[in-house]
Amino acid sequence: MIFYISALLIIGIGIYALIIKKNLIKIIIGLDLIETGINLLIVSIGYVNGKTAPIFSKDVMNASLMVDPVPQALTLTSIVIGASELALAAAFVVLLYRKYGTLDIRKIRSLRW
Amino acid sequence: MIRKIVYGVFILIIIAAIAIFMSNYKFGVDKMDVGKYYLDNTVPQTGAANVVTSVTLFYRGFDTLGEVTVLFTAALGVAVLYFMGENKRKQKLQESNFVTKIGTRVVFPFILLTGAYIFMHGHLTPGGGFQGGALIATGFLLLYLAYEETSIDRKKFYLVEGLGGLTYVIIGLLGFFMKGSFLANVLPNGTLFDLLSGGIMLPIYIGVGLKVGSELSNIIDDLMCEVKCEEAGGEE
Amino acid sequence: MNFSLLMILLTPIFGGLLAYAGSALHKAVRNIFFLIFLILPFFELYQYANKTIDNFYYLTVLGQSLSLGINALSFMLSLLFSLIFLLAYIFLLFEFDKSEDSDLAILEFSFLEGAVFGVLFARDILSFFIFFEIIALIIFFLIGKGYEESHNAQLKYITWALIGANSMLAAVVFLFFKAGSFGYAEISGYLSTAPTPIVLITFVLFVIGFLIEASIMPLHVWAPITYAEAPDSVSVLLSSVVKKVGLYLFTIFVFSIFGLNLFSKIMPRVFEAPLIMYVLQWIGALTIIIGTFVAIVQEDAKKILAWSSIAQSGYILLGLSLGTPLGVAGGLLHIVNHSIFKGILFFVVGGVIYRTGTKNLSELGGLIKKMPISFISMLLAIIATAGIPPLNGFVSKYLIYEALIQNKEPLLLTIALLGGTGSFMYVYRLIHSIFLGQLPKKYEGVKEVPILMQVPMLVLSLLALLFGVLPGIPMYFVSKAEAFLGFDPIKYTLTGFPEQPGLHALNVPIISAALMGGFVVAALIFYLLPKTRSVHQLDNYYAGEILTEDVKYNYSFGFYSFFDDIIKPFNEWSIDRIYENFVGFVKTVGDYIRRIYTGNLETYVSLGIIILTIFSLIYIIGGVLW
Amino acid sequence: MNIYILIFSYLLLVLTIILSILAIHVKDLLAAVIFMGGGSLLVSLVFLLLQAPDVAMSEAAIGAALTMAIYIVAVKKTEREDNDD
Repeated sequence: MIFYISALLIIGIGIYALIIKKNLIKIIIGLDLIETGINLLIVSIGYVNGKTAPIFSKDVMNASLMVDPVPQALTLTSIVIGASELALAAAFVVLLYRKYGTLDIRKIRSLRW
Repeated sequence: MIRKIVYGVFILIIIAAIAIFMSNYKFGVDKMDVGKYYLDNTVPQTGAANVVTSVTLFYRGFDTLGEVTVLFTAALGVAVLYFMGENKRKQKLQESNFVTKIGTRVVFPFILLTGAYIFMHGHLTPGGGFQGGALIATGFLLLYLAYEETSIDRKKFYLVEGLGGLTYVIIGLLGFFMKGSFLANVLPNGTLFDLLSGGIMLPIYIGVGLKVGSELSNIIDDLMCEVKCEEAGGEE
Repeated sequence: MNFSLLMILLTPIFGGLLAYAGSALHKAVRNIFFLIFLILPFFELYQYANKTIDNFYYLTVLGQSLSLGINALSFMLSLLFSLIFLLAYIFLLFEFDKSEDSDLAILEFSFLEGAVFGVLFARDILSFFIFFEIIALIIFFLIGKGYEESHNAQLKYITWALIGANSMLAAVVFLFFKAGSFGYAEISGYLSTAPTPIVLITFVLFVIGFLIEASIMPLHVWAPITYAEAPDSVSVLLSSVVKKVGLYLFTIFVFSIFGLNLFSKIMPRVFEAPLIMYVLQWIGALTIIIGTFVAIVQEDAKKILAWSSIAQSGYILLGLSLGTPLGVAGGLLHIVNHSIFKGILFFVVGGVIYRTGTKNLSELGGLIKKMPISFISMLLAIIATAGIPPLNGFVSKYLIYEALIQNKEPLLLTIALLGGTGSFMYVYRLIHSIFLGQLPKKYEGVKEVPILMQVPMLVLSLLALLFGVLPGIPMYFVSKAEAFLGFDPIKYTLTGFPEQPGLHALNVPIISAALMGGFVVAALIFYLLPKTRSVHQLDNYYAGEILTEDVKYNYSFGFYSFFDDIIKPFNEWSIDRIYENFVGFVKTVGDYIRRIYTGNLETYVSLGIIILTIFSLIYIIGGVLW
Repeated sequence: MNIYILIFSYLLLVLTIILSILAIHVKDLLAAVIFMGGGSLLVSLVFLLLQAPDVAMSEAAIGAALTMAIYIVAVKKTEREDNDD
């Protein structure tokens, strides 16, 4: 249960950073926190009390003793995609800084069209 | 301040909604549905010991191809973004100390080796192409941090990356032509716990590992190059 | 050797890819590669003559097998389109000669041909839709390589293509969920028992999509600018292939899938046709008259052709929607004939532009001595366009007129005949302004187009002449297609039509011979009786002044200004204006909506969060309530 | 789940949350980034305790190491102080 609660808390902190913070890097950190929280949530959904990792070995050959592999596989994808999204965001931030000389989103107002 | 409180309430509402939703799924209780099928059938169908790998690569291989594509697009995006802007500002990175330099020399080959080990044993032990590739990229990151003058040969990295991606697609197409569906298993499953088992997973993960490693290294190179990429940026 | 339909479809695509790869080696390698792959479809199609195949399954989607098939109609059209693609490709090689992206153009070209085959062979509503959209997309890319305004044209085209696509997609999805299958046969079976509103709505949705591609009147707005600004070889494809694909689908859907019987069952008959077909007849007639009259006052060579093309597709629509064996035969024959003669016109105009660099009629003139072969081709083509024997346009228009007489529709007949006269006016303006009159000084050095570029014009001109004198050749295919559509094919002979109900006997060679005889007599009188003297164009005087070469003395701007004055009040009413007003309205509304976007990142994030909060609240409250 | 492991994971989660709060609170962006990386590393340990070694490995290699490197580079290339509010 604590896993759920802390995952939700992490998500909440992330959303808070996303809205309240004015600094672009803080905003990206907020995004990253949301992603981490969601990954934690998904993996903890798949957890089953008293079962082991879904990897067969010479000791563990019984499939009924394993936790759910599907959330883990999904989270694997999610982490990689999160990292690539982050790299892209970081590149944007650096470019914005080059152009405007600031990280404060209140001063970067060219999103209007 | 009022703003913060209002948004705090909003966040609480959102989290409460997720929490109410989650209350349907008790923690630690077995709620497997598809998972059961994968657990029961992984060994006979794929011959891989790591069920997570078999799910990512065998049952949901098409997904992973998409994931690789996303990664590729992100690397491309970073490269494009960097070479679009003018690289005027030069900023010297701090000179690293002696211990880092020597330590990097010692550790770097082992990092590469470990990375390769991880992605080659993806179907047997925890890990796989993404993790191994990331580890390899970390090795290059270390190299960058330790040695000011490091600059990877982008052409070769692009080649490796392309070959890795091509492996994936070609194996998929082989499945399409030989078995009638994209990414069908065309290789024998082998015996469990052997390195050469798991059908197409081993070659795919080797391809993915190489691809991810070179891609993330490229991203790092893009991000690190302020001083160094004058020549790389010049050819653009 | 046995070629499957899928292989025919893939042949040009493979060829294009190979050619694209070959372009790395040498341009000649690329050209020859692709040429081979453009000729191959003829051989592959050969074995499908006189065959009807309905279910060649190639893919499974949503548990449904998608199938390809071929019938007499699609066989005829795929043969014709293969020929036009081949010729347009030869032309394209010259047109994109200097262009950087000719390799890419060839690749797009190959995909276009594959997609056209796909539409012709499709036997289910999903495949046809997908291939149709591929056509639209590739045409969109190809247009952009054209003249200065082409990007504007691109936008207009894609907007309209998307309107058509969405309307068709709605019908496809709706029918799929109702009938549970994509196949033409199953859809047809479902429709025969479906409630009337469903039949009407899906029919209108489909027909909007087809008629946009065929540029029929209220939906033609994209056509003039697109035809005029696209590269010349693409204009040929637009007018001779893509438009005909739209009309092919119209034919298939009206006669084979929905079926005239179904319409007669659910709606009253007017003038021996179901009400909706009668409406379509009037739409076709309006297209004829407006297209023709607007074409007359154009100043741009390709715009004349564009409007003429719109008018001629009005004839096809009129003939097809008559729904009688005679009318359908006329419509189908006109599809073939129009593809041929409009192809010549676009090729010739393209060649003139290739040599002179302008498509503005007032800058051209007197090229007859410089480009004699282009002149002869265009002469044949305009005779065909005006519907005069012995060229092919005459036969199909004759059939449509006779069908109108048979249905006793004097008003529509008058319009069709008026359109015929009008078309003579604009084609005469075209040939006069380009080839006759005084040669501007800057075009002294203009040469005839290269021999390979003459091939497309000459081949099509010969076909136009052949099909005009011996209408039995195209009628062979047309009557088979008609039989496939469920009509009693009209009787025909190699040289014309025997006397039969509703159709008077016609023997084109005799008419042609009489006409030729008349010409010969006139020529004899002209050359033999009074001794005529050939004088130079400038050996003349004009308002008391001696003419010099640098003064332009024949007028080619405002050629039909008297006529322009007559129709000017009607031009004010143009449909474009309605659309423009609508666009202005949408822009105003959008401008207001835009105010939400303040340009501040916080606003966007808070918008997202607020929406998320609203959804969460709905979820929580909903959970409490239920 | 073993009671010691459970307590350990509680500890890890509480630490993670504290690190996350610190990460968004501190003014020094470099420090924030390092807190963030530490949080990711702890989360990867939690994944390990949740019997997800694959995910743990990914999170450690990609989420903690690479992401942090990207952050550090971004901070290095822009500015280090978060001087708003």
